[in-house]
Amino acid sequence: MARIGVFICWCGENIARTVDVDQVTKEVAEIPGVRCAVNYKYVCSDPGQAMIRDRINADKLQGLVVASCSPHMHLKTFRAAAKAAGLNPYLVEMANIREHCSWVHHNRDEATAKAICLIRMAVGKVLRNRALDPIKVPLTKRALVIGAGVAGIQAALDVADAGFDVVLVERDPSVGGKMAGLSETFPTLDCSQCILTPRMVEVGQHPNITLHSYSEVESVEGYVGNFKVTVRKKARYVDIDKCTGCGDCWNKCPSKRKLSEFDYGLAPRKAIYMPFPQAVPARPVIDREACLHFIRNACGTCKKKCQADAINFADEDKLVTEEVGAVIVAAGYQLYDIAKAQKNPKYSGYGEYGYGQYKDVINSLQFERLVSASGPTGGEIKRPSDGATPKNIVFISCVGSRDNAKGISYCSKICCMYTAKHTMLYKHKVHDGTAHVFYMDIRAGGKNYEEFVRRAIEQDGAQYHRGRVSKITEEDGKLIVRGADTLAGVPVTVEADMVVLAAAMRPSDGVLELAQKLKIGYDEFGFLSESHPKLRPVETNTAGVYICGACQAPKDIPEAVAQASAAAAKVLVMFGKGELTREPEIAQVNEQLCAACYACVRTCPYNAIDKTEIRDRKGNLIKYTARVNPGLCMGCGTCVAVCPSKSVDLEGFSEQQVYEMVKNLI
Amino acid sequence: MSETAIFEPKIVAYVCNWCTYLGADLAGTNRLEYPSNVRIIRLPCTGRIDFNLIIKALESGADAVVVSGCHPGDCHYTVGNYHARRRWILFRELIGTLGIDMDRIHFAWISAAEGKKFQQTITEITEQTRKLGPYTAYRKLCEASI
Amino acid sequence: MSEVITRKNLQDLVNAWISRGNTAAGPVFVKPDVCMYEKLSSGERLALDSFVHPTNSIKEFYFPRHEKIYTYRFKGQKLELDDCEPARTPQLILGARPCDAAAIAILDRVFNWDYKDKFFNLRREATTIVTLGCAEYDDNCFCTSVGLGPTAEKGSDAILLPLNDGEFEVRCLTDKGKALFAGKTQTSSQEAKPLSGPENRVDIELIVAQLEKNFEDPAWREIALRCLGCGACAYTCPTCHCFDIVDEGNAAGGARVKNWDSCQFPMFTMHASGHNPRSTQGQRQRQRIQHKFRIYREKFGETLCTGCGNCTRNCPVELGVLNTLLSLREHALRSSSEVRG
Amino acid sequence: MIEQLRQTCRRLLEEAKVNVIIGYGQSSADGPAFPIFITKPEQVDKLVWNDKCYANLTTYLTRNDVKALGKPAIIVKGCDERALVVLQQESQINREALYVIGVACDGVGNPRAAKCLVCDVHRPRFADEVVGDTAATDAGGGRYLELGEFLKKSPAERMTYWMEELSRCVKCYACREVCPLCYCNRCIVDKNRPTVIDTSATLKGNLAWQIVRAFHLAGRCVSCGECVRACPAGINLALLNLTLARAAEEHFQYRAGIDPQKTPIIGSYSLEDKEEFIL
Repeated sequence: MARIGVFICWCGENIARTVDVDQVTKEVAEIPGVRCAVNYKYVCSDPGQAMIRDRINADKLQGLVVASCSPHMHLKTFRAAAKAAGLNPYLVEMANIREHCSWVHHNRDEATAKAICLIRMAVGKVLRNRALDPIKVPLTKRALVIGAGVAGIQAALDVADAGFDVVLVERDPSVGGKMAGLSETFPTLDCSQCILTPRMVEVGQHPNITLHSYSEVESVEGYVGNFKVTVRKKARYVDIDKCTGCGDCWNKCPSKRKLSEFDYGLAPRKAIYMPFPQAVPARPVIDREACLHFIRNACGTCKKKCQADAINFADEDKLVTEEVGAVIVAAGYQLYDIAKAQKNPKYSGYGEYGYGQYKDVINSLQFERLVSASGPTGGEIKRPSDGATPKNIVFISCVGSRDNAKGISYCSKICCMYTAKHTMLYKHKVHDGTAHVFYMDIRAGGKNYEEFVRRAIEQDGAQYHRGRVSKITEEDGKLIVRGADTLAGVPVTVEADMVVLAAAMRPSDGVLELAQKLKIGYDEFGFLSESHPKLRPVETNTAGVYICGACQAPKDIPEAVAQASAAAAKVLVMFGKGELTREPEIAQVNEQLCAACYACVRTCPYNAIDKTEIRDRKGNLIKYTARVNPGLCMGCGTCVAVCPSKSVDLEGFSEQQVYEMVKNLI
Repeated sequence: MSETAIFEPKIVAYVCNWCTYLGADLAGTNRLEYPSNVRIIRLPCTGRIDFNLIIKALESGADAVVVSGCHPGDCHYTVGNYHARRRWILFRELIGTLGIDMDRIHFAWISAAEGKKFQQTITEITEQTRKLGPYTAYRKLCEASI
Repeated sequence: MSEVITRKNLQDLVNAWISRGNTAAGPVFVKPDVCMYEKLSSGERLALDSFVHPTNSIKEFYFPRHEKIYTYRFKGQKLELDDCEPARTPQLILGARPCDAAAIAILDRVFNWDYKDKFFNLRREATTIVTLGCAEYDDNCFCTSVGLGPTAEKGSDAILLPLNDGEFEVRCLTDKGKALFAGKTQTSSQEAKPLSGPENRVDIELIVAQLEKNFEDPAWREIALRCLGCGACAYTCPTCHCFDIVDEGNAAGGARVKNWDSCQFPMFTMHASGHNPRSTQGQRQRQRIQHKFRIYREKFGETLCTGCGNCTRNCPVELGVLNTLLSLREHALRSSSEVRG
Repeated sequence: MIEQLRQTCRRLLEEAKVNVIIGYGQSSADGPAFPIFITKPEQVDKLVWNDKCYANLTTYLTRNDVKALGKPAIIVKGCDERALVVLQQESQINREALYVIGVACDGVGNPRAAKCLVCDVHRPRFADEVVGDTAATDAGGGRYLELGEFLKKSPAERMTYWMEELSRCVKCYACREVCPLCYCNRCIVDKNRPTVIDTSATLKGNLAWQIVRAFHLAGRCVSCGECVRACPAGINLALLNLTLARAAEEHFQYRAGIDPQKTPIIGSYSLEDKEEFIL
C-alpha cells in the first residue's frame, strides 16, 4: 500500500470557516493509499512546514497532498519543504480548497464535500507521480544582442563589462540607432550625441564585444544556453580592416546625390558614404543602387583614390555562425508612416496633413536633425523648401497615436515630451518666432517632466492648443493649419511656415520576422511580448531570449536604458550558474512504441521534437522515432493530445495522472 | 428525480494552468460565489486536453463537461489553444453524428483576469445542466452489460 | 411418420416462451444483407431461410463476449468483493446451424476438464438449442470434412428439417427438446428429404499428420503474409473460446471482467517484459490451426472446428481455416514433389 | 489490361527493380479476390484485376512481415492511392523505395460499392505507371448525401441508432487492422496504463473505441471503405468517418490524400478557425 500524507490547511479562518476541516481529515484518512491525514492552522507557516518534514520522516511518506490554496501560490513552497525532508519535490501535489472551494462556496456541507473530492483526486494523481530531477542543460556563456541603438549598446556593454563575450548585430552601417540622430534630450537638454558617442566608441573597441555592423540575423537554431545564430554580413564593398576612414573615397565620389537616411532625407549623400561623422565603425559603405560602377560599370573613382586599397567591388554577403547562450532583442522602433504613399495601409495615412506633399511638413525625427548641431543645417532651423527661417511653427502631437481609426490605439508616450522640447529648442534658436502645439492631452509623467513642459509653456511661450488639426493646406507659401481649441471652444487657424508632426512609434520593420525566427510572441501592433507585464518584463516565453527598448513598447531613453540593463542582468543571472537547470515536467517519447508519424513534430509550438532514428551497434536502422529535446520543451503537452497511440507523455500531467484524477470524480 | 429536490449535476472542468485556472483563482480571491458542482482538473494547456478526457468524464458520470483555456493570442505556450480549437471543431462534429448531447459539452476562453467570467460561465452551465437533468442516456449505455 | 411444425407455430412457440419471462435468440436479418444470431424480441423476427450462416455464432449466448466475474468496492482502506452469478433464465436458441450446435458439445470438454466453469455450465443448462438443418451451403462450408453435416445432431436438443411450404419436420433429441415441442407439433406423413452438404474439401487426417510432424513449417510465413491479424475469425468462430481478464472501474469500485480474446492479436502473448513469444503473424496463425486440429484433439479427442466457414466468410482477406488448410496441403505436396523431383 | 499488368510485374521482377509485387489473386474465376505477394516472375500469372478487387493493399506497406520481403511494387486503385499519399505525408513510406502500379478503375463490386458511385479518383495520379483505362467519369460530389440524410434524425434518434449498431460490435478490430492508416505500433485501446478505452465489448467500451478510431482518422481517412467491408457485424462506420471528412472539407478546405503538399489539419491551425461555439 502506498504511503501518502495529506495535510489540510485551515488558512486561519479562510478555509476552516466554510470547510469542516476535521470532517475532511476524518474522511480523507480513509482514502486507499493515505497513510496520514492531518490539519493545521497554517500549513505554509514554518511550524506547518516543519510538521510536513517530520511526518515525511516519521511515516516514510512516498507522496504528499497539501490541501490549501492555489498551487500558483504555494506549490513551490511545499515542494521545497518535501525536498528538505529528502522526499522528491515532484511527489507533492496540491488540492486547491481555498480559491476553488472555501472562498467561492458558502454552504458548509457542499464546500466540505467538494473539498474531500478535490483531495481524493489529488491523492489519485500523486499516486501516479514520478520522482523527477531537474534537467541540466549545458550553457554557452556568450550573449547575442540584436540591435545597437542605445538599448542594445547598454545591454551589450553591461554583459561585456561583467566579463562575458557579446555578439552585437546591427542592421545599419553604424551603431547608434535613433538616438545618434537626436539633437538634445529632455528633460535636461543635454546633447544626445555627446552622451551616446562615447558609448558607441566603447562598444566598437570593447575586447569582449564582437560587432557585426551592416548585418542581420539570418536564422536561429537551438535553445536556451545553446543557440546557433547565423548572421548575414551584408556586402559593404569596403574592407573595414584596410580602410582608415580617411574620406578620400566619398569626397571624390561623383555619383548622383542620394538622400541621407541618417538625415531622414533632409540632406544628400554620396554612393559611397559614412552614415554620419561619428559612425562606429568609422568606415564607409557603398550603396549599389547609387554607385555608377554597379549601375553601368562606368566608375571606379573611390577604388582609384583609396590609398589603403580597401574598396572591393567583388565583395559579397557573408554568413557567419555564432554560438551563444542567450539573446537580447533591442530591435528598436520606426515612425508611423504619415505620407500619403502608404507602405503598410494599416498603419499609415494622414494625407490631410500633406506630409510628403508639402516640403515644409516634416516629422519629428527630421526636426531633430534640423536642430542638431551635426545636422544638415549645422543646427540652424531652416525650412526644407527655401531655407528660410520659420517664424511661425506648428507642432502636432498624436499623429497616428491614440487613433483607432488609423489602427493604433496606444499612446506613443514620448511625443508630449519631445514636442515640448522642440518648442524650446526652436525658441532658443528663433527668438522672435512662435511655436504652436496642437495636442490631445499632455502626458508628462516622469522625473522633472511636468516641470519641463511648464517651462516650455511659461518661459518659452509655446502656444498650446488642446485640439486636433483637421487639415493643412498651402496658400502662397504659407501652410494653413486648421484646427480647434476645444478648451476655448473655438476653431483655430494658424498660418505656419513649417509644421512638425509627432508621428506614432511603431516597432521597426523586420521585427515580426525576427520574432518568428526566435519563436517569441508579439502583440497586435507587432511589439514584442514580455512573458509577464509586471514580474517578467524583459523575459519572453522562449527561455533564453530577452527583450528591451522600444521594440517591446514605446519608451524614452532612460526607460530603454533601464530595461536594457535589466535584460543584461537576467542574462548575467543565467551566466552566473555553471549550467542551466530546467523544470523536468516536460514531454517524453516512448521510442519503442512511437510509430514516427511525426504529428507531434508538426504540432510542437517550440520545435522541441526531432525526427530521429534508432540504430544498432553496427549502425543498422532499427526504427524511426520522435525524440523530445529537453532543452527546448516547455511542457505544454500539445504533442500528447495529437499522438494517437499516446507514445509521447507529459511528466507531471501524464496520462496516468490525469485519468487517475478522473477516476476519482466520485 | 423527484419534483421537489433539485437535481445537482456533476460537472467536470478541464482548464489550462495559465489562464482559466488563474481565472478561477481570481474568482476565489474576489469571493465570487458559484455552485459547488464543478470539479476542476488542471492541465498545462488546452493543447494538452485530449478528446478522450471528455469521453472519460462522461463515462465517470459527468452530466456536463467544460473545457477552457486562454483566449486566442494569450496562450502561455503561444499556440497550444489554436491546436485545441481545431480539434474541438472536429470533435463536435463527431459527437453530433453520434447524437451525444451537445448542450452538455462546453468550450470557453477564460483569461486569468476573467474571474467574473469564470463565475458566470460555471453558474450558467450548472443552471443549464440542472434543467437538462442527469445525463441518463449516457449512464444507461455505460451500465448496459452488452 | 414424422412430427411437423409450421413456421407460424414456431413463431408462436417463441413468443410464448418469451412471454414466460424467458429469453430467446436466433438468426435475424439486422440489415437487408446481414444475418446474425440476435436476441429475439419476438418470434416474427426469426429468420429461417435465405441465409447460409449468420455472420456470428451462438457461443455469444453461453460464452458471452463480456462477463462480470465479481465486483469490488472500496470500503475505506478495505476492499469488498461480491461474486457474480450468471443469468439462469431459461434460454432458447432457435434456428442454430448444426455446426454451431456441435460447438457447444465440443466446448463442454474444455470448460469442464479440471476447473468446472460455473458460468459456462449454468448458462448451458439453462439453454435449449433447436438447430435448423441446412438447405443450402456455400464455398466456405466444410462441415463434412470434420465429421459433421447439414443435419448433424451433435449438441442439439432438437433439429428442424425444412419441408416445402414453410413447414419443418421436428426431431426431438433430448428431454429439453421434447419438453419444448410437447403438444406443439402435428404428426404428418411427409418426411424431410435428406439434405446434402458440401463435398469433403480437405483430408483432416493428412492435416493432422502434417501438423504433428513439422511444427516449424516454413509455409506459415507465406500463408500468414496476407493475414491482417484481426479477430474476426476467432470472434465469429463457434469453438474459439479464449478470453482475457481485466479490471474495470473507478476509485469507488468496479468489476473483474472476462472478455473474449484472440490468439491472432500480438497482445495476446505479449509479456510484461515486452518480449513476445509469438512475434509474427505466421506464428499466431500456426497456433490457431495447431490448437484447433492437433492440440485440442490430443487433449480432448475432439477437433476444435465444426467447418462452419465463418472464419473465411468474415475474413477481410479471404483467409480463414479452410483456405489455410488448403494452402498447407498445397505446400506439403509442392515440397514433397520438389523432394522427389 | 490484365496482360499488361502482368507484363509490367514480370518486367519489374526480372529486372530486379522490386523484390515483391503486392497485388490481387483469385482461386476461381467467380471466387472472391484477395491479396497476394508475388516474388518470382513465373508467378505473375496469378495476378488478377477485376471488380472483385476490393482490398486496399496499401495497408500491407507498414507491416513488418511484408517489409521483410524487400522493395515492393504495389497495385493501387485511385482510392487506395489516397491512402498512399497520407502514408507518405506521415513518413510511413519512402516513395523512392516503392514502385506504384496504378490501375484505372471503373469501380468495384456488383452492384458497385457505395464509394465508387461518388468516386472522383478513377485514375491514379501519382503512380509510377498507370495500367489500363476507364470510361468512368469522376463524380462531382455527393460524397456526403448519406450522412446528410442520417443527420436529419434527432440527436436522440441518432444515439439510439448507434446503440443498436454498437451492440453488435465484438471488438474484433477488423476495422482497425484493414485500415491502412491504423499503423500504430500499439493501439491506444491495447494500452492499460492508463486504460483510456475499456477493452470490454460493451456499449460503453464500443462507443469509446469507435470515437477514438474515427477521431484518430480525422483529416486522414480517405474513405476507402475497408473498415465497413471488414466489419462482421455490418456496422455503418462510414458515417463516422464521413462526418470528419466532411468537417475537414467544410472547415479547413482539406481532403485527405488528395494534395500531398497540403499540411495535415491535425497538428496545424489557422488563426481564422471558426470559434462561435466557444463561450
